[in-house]
Amino acid sequence: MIEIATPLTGAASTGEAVQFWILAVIAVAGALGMVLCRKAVHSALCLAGTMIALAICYMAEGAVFLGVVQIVVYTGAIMMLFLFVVMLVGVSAEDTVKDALKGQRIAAVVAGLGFGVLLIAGIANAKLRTFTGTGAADAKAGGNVQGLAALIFTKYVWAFEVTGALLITAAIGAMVLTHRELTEEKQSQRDLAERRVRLGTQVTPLPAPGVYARHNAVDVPGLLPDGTPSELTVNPTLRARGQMRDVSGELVDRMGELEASTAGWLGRRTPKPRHSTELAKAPAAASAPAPTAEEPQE
Amino acid sequence: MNPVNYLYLAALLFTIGATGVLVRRNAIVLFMCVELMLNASNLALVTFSRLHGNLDGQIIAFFTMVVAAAEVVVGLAIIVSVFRTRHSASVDDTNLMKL
Amino acid sequence: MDNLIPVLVGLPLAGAAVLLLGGRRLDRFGHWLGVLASTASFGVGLALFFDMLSRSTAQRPAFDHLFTWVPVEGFQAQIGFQLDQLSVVFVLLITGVGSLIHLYSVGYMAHDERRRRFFGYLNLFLAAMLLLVLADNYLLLYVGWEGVGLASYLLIGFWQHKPSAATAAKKAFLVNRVGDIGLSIAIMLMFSTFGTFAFGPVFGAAHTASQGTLTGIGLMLLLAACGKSAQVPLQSWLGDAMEGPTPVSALIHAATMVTAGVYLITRSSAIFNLAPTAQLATVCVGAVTLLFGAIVGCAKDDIKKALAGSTMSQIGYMVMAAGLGPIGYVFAIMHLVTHGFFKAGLFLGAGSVMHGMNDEVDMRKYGGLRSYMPLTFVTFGLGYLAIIGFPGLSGFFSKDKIIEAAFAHGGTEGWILGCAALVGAAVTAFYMTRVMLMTFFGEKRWQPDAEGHEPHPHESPKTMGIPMVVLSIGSVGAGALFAWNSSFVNWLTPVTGHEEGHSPLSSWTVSGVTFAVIALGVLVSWLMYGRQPVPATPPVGSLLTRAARRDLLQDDFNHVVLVGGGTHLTRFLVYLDAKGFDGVVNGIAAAVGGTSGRMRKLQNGYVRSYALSMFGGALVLVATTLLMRAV
Amino acid sequence: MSSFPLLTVAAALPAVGAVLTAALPAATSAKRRDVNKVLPLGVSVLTLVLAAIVAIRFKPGGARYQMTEYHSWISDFGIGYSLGVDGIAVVLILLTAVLVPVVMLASWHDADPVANDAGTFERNRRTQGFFALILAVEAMVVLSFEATDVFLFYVFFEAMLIPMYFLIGGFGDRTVGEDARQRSYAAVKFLLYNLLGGLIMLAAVIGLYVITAKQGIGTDGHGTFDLGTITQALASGKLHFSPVAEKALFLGFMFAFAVKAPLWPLHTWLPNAMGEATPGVAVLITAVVDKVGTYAMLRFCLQLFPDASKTFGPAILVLSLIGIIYGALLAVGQKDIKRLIAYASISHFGFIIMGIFAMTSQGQAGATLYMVNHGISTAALLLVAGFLMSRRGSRLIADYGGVQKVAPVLAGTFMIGGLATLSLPGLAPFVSEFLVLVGTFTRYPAIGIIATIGIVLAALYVLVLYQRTMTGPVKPEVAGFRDLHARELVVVTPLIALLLFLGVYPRPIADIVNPAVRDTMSDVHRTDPAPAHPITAAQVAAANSQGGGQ
Repeated sequence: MIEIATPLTGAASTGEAVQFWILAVIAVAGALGMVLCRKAVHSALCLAGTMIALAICYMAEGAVFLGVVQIVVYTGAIMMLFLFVVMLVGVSAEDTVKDALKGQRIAAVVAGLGFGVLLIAGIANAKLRTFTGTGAADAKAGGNVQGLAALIFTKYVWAFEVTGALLITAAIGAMVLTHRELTEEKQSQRDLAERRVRLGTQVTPLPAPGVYARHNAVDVPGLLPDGTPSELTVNPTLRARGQMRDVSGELVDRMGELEASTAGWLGRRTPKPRHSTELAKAPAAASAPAPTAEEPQE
Repeated sequence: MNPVNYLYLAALLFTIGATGVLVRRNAIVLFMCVELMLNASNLALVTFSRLHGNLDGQIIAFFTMVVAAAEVVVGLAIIVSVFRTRHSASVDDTNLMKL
Repeated sequence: MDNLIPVLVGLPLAGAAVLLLGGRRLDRFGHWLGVLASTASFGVGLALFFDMLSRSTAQRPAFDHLFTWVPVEGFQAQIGFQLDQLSVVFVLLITGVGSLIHLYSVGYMAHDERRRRFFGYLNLFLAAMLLLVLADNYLLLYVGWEGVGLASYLLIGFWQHKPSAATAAKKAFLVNRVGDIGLSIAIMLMFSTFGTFAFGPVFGAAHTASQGTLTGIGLMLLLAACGKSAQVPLQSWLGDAMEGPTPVSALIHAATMVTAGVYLITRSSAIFNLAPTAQLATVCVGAVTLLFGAIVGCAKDDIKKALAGSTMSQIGYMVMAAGLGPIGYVFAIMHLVTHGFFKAGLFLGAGSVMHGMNDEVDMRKYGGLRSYMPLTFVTFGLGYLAIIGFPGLSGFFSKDKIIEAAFAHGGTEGWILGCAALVGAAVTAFYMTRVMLMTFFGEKRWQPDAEGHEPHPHESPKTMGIPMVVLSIGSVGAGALFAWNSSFVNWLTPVTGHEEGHSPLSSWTVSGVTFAVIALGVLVSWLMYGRQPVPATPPVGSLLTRAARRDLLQDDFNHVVLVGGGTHLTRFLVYLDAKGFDGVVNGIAAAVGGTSGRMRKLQNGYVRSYALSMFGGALVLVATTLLMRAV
Repeated sequence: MSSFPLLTVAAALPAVGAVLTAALPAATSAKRRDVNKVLPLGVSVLTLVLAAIVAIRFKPGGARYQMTEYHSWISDFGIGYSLGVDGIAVVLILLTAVLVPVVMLASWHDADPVANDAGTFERNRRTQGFFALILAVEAMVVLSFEATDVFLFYVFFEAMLIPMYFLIGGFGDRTVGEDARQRSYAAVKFLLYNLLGGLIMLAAVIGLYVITAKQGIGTDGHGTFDLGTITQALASGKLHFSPVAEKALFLGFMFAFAVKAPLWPLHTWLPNAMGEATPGVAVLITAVVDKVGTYAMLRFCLQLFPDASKTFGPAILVLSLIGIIYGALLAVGQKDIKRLIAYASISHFGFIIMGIFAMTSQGQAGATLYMVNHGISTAALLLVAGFLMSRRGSRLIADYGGVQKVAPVLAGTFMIGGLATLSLPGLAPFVSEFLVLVGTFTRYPAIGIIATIGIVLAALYVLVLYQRTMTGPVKPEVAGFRDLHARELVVVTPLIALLLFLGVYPRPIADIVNPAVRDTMSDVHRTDPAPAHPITAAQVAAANSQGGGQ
C-alpha cells in the first residue's frame, strides 16, 4: 500500500533544528557518559549536563515553565542531593569491571537495543506530521505559566493535592529511614572515658590523622615512629569504605629530596637518597592499597 | 525539521537509561539512570503537548517531576540506610533473598 | 398349602442362622437342631408332595409369590417360588438324603470341636439348594446357584487348617464362578431378548426368539451346568473337593449339588428343545465326561477320589440324557435320583470305612474289611450293585434307559453316543469292582497312621448306620418303583415333556448287551485285583494310568496355562502399574520438580537480574502490542 | 414444604461439630481423651438422624429436587447457595451419614498418641483433630451431594480435599509400621491429582458460565450456575451448546470426576492413599469421598451435556471395562491387604461408571445402588481388615495365616465382607452388580460379556486373600489374637445387617432412586433398548395357563 505523505505542519524552524541537533548530541553524550563512567561523581555530572540540554529543549518546544523548573528542581536540587549522597557514600566508589552476573551486561545491551529499535520503529510507524504547537493554548490563557496554573488549579487540582501529600510523605519517609533509634541511653563523654579506662584499650584520645604538617586530610593515616601508618588515626567510616589514603611511601620518596634540599641549604654533604622500595619492605602489608569498596561479596 | 525528532531523542535516552539500570551496580548511578528515563519521558510528554496543542502534556510532565523528586528523596534515604548497615552501595550486595 | 413352599427354604435357613450366630452355648445340642431343621423341611416337602398327588395333573404346579425383589424400571425381579413335579422330586431328594446325611454327620463329626458350625453350613446348603430348585425365575435360581457354591466352598474347606482343603475349596468356588458367568450371561441374554427372566414367560415366548439367540442362551446355560456339575472342561474341582468331610462329599458332591446342572438343563428344556446346536454340545459334553470320569475313576487309589470320578461319569450320563431332548429328560432325572441314593450310600460307606481306619483314604492300605465292618460291607455292596447296573437294582433301570435313549437319538450320532455309554458302563463296572475288591476283599494291607496308631476297624455308630441302611434300600428299590407302570415318566412328562425313543435296537437287546459289557468289566477287574494280591505301593502303570492319576493332566494344563499365565500377567500388570502408570505420574512430578529446580536458579537474588526479566517482559509486551496493531 | 432449612442443617451440623471438637480443651488424661471423642461421635449420630429425616420426608413421586433452599450468593455471576436433593443424592447422603459414625467408632484409638516409655501423658489436640477432620469431610461431602449450583458444588468438591489431605498425611496407619515419607507422598499425590482434576473442571465451570451468559440464560445478562435453570434451558432449547464446546466442557468435568472416582488410568493415587491412611480414613476415601465423583458424573456430566455423554459414552465404557479387569488382576497380585482392597475398589468403580454410561435405567439404578453397596461392603471388609492388622501390626498378607482358628468371629465377618465384595447373591452388591451388567448388556452386549470376567477375578482375589490370611496352620505370631471385642462388633454388625437386608430387600432404596433415574434418562434423551422379542400379555396368559406363571 502506498502511503500518501501528508504535508508536515508545525515544523520546527531552522534555528530550532540547529539547536536540536547540538542539544541532542550533548544529551546523548551525557547519557552515555553517565552509563559508562565508572565513578558515581562523573556519572552525576554527565547527567546534569543531559538535564540542562533537555531543559533547553523544553523551552524550545514552548514549555518555558517546565524548562525553568527542570533547571531549578532537577539540576539544582535533585542533582545536588545526588552529589551529597555520593559524597556520603564515597566519591571514589566505582564499579568493578567484572560483573558478578554472567551475561547480564550483554543481555542488557541486547534487550536495550531491541527496546530502542522497537520504540523508534513504533514512533516512525505513527507518521506524526501535524504539530499544532502550544502557542494558541498559551495565548488563550495569557502565557505558558498562566496556562499551566489554570490547569493545575482547576482540572488537575486533585492530582496536585495528592502530589503535595506525596511530597510531604516522602520527606517524612526520608527522615524516618535515615533516623536511627537509640536503643540505649546515650553515653556521655564521662561514660565513654570510664569505659575506656575500664577496658584499658586506648585510654588517651585517638591520635590525629595527617603526617607531619604535609598532609592534614582526614583520610591520610598518621605515621608511627617507625614510619608505618596507623589505621587508628583515620575515621572508622573512611576505613570501612576503604578510602584510606596511604601516603607513607610518597613521604619517604620525598624524604631524600627534602634532606637534599636541607643539606644544600646547610651546605652539608648529601647522603645517598634512600628509595622507598627499600624502606617499605617490612610494613608492605599495612601500606598495601586497601581493597575497593565495591568488591562483590560472593 | 519534524519535531518528531524529539521523540526519537526521548526514545534513545529512555533506552540508554534502561540499559544503564541493568548494567550498573552502584545504587546511586542506578537512580540516576531512572531519572534519565523519567526525563526522557518528560521530553516525550512535552513533545506530545506540542503535537496536540494543549498544555495537558506539560502538566503531566510537571507532575512527573514532582513525583521524581519525591522518589529520589525516599530512594536516596534508602540507599543511605542500606549503606549504613552493609557498608556498600552496590545493588548486588543486597541479595539476601538469594537462595 | 402353597404358602408352605417358602417354609421349605426357611426352615434350614433359620437353622443355619441360629447355629452360626448362636455361639458356643449351642455346641452341646446344636447338631440335633440342624437335624431337626432338615427333617422338618423334609416333612413339609412330603406334605406338599402328597398334596400335589391329590390334585389333577394340570393343577399340580403350585406358586407362591413373596415380594418384588429388585424393582427397577423394566427390570422386575421377583422372589417367587414354583413347586411343580420336577421341583418336588428334587425337594424330596434334597431334604430326604440331606436329612439322612445330617443324621450320619452327628456320628461322623462327633469328635470335631466345630461340629455346630458344620451343621450350620449343612443347613445353609440345604436352604440354598432348595432355593435353587424352587425358584420361579432364573435370577432367584442364580441366588441358590451361588448359595450352594458358597456352602460347598465352606464345607470343602471345613478343615481350614489343612492348606490342601483351603486350596481345594477356593478352586471349587473359582471354577464354579467361571460357570456362573454362563448363567449370568444367559440371564442377560434372556432379559435383552424377552424383557424378563421368569420361567413361565421365557418358556412361553422361546419360540419367538431367533435360533442364534436360543443357541447362545443354551450354550451359556450349558457352561453354567458344566461348572456346577463338574463336566468337562470345568470338572477339575470335583476331585479336589474330596478334601471336605465325607458327609459333605456324599450330600453335595454326589447326591445333590453337582446334579444342579442337570436340573438347569432339564428346567430349560423349552429353550434346549429349540436349539439343536446347544443340545448337540450338551450331548458331547456329557459323553466326553462320562468316559473321562470313568477313566479317572479307574486310576485313583484314594477311595473318595475314585468315587468322585464315578460321580463325574454318572453325571455325564445325566447330562448326555438331558442333551438328547424329550427322549432323555425324564431318564436324566430318574438316573439323578437313583444316583443320589446309591452314590450317597457309597460315600457314606466310604466314610464309615475311613472312620474305622483312622481316616485313611488309600485303598491300597485297606483290604479284607468285610468281616470287620459287615453292615458297611452290605450297604456298600448294594450301592455297588446298583451303580454298575445289576439287573433289578435301581441303577439298572435308569442307566439302561439312558443307553437306550442314546441309541434312539438316531443316525451315526446315536451309535457313537450309545457305544460311548456302553463303554462307560463297562468301565464303571471295572472300577467299582476294583474299589469293592481293594476295600473289602483280599488280605489286610493296613498300616499305622502318621502318629503310629494301628487301625482297629470297627462298625460305625448307629447314627451312621441307619442312614446307610436307608440309602441302600433306596439304591435297591427306587429304580423298580420308578419303572413300575412308568410312574416316574408319567409324573414328569407334564413339565419336561416326553417322547418314546425309537431305538434301532430293541429294549431287550440293549439290556442284554449292557449286562454283557458290565460282566466283562467285573471280570477284568476281578482278574486284576481279586485273583492276585494288590501291591501296597501303586505300580508305575501305563501312560494312560499315570495321566488318569493326574486327572488326565487337566490340572497340569490349568496350572501351566491359567495359573502360570495368570501369575505372569498379574506380575506384569503390577510392574506396569508401578512403573508405567505411576511412572508417568511420578515422571511428570519429577519433570515439574526438575524444571522448577532450574527455574529456581533464575531467582538469583540480584535485583538487576529481576529488572532484566521485567525489562524483557516489557519488551515482549510492546512488541506484541505493535504486532497486534500491525496485523 | 416447610421453610425449615433441613438440608443446610444436615450439613452444618457436622461442620459445627468439627469446629466444636477442635475447640474442646486438650485432654489431660487418656480417659478425658476418650470423653473428647464422644462429642464428634454424637454429632455424627445426630447427622445420621437428620439424614434419616431427609430420607423419610423425601417423596419419591414428587418434584425432582425436594427440600430446596435458595439464597443469592454472588449475584453478579449468577452464583447461588442453592440446595436440593433428588433420590440419588438422598441415598448417598444416607450412606455417608451411616458410614461416618461407624468409621469413627472403628478408628476410636487410631489417632491416640503412642504411649511413650515414661508413660507420661502427651497433652495435645491431635486426637480430637482427627475426629474434627472426619466431621469436616462429612460436612463437605453432604454439601456436595446437596448442591444444585455448579459453582457451589465445585467449591465443596475441592474443599473436601483439605481435610482429606490432613487425614491421610497427618494420621498414618501407625498400627502397621509408620513410614512418614510414604505417607506424605501418598497425601501429596492425592492432593495434586485431585487438584489437577479440579482445576480442569474449574475451567469447564467458567466455560459453562460464559456460554450461559452469552445466550442470556441467567438474569440481567449474567450467566448462571444453577443446575435446574440450565437443565430447563437445555430441555426447552433456549440453551444450545455448539458440539465442540459441549465436548470440551464435558471432558473438563469428566476429567475431575474420573480422577476422583477413580477411572482407569487415572487411578494410581488410590492405592497409595488407601495403603497409607488408617483403615477408617481409607473407608472415607473409597466409600464416601470417591462417591462424589461418580455421583457428579451422573448429576453433572449426563445432565448438562447429554449429547457429549452420548458421544463419549462408549469410550468411557471401554475405560471402565479395562478398569474392572485391570483393577481385579492387580488386586490378585498385591502383597498388602489394604492395597489389595484399593485395587478391588478400582475394579468396582469400573462397574459403577459402566452402569452410569451404559445409559439404561437398569445401568443407572444399578450404579446408584452400587455406590451404596460398595460403600457398605468395602467399609465392612476394610474395617475388619483394620481390626486384623491392628492385632499384628503388619499389613502384609504373608504375615498372617490361620486366623480362623484363633478368632473365628473376626474371620467370619471378614468372610462376609469378602463375599459382599465378590458380589455373592443374597448380599447387597450382587443386586447392583447384576443390574449394571444387565443394563450394559442390553445396549452393548460385548462389553457386558467381557465385564463378567470381573466376577471371576473378584472371587479370585477375595478368596486368595481369605485363604492366605485366615486358613492354614496357625502362625505363631497369630496365635495370641483376640477375637473381635464389643466395640468392633458394634462397628461390624450394622454393616453386615445392611448388606444382608439390602441384598434381600433393596426396594426401599430402589424406590427412592427410580424416579431420579427416570429423570436422568429423559435428560439424556435415551430410552432403554426394547427387548428383541418382548413378552406379550397373551403369551404371559398362555404361559400361566400352561403352568409356568410368574
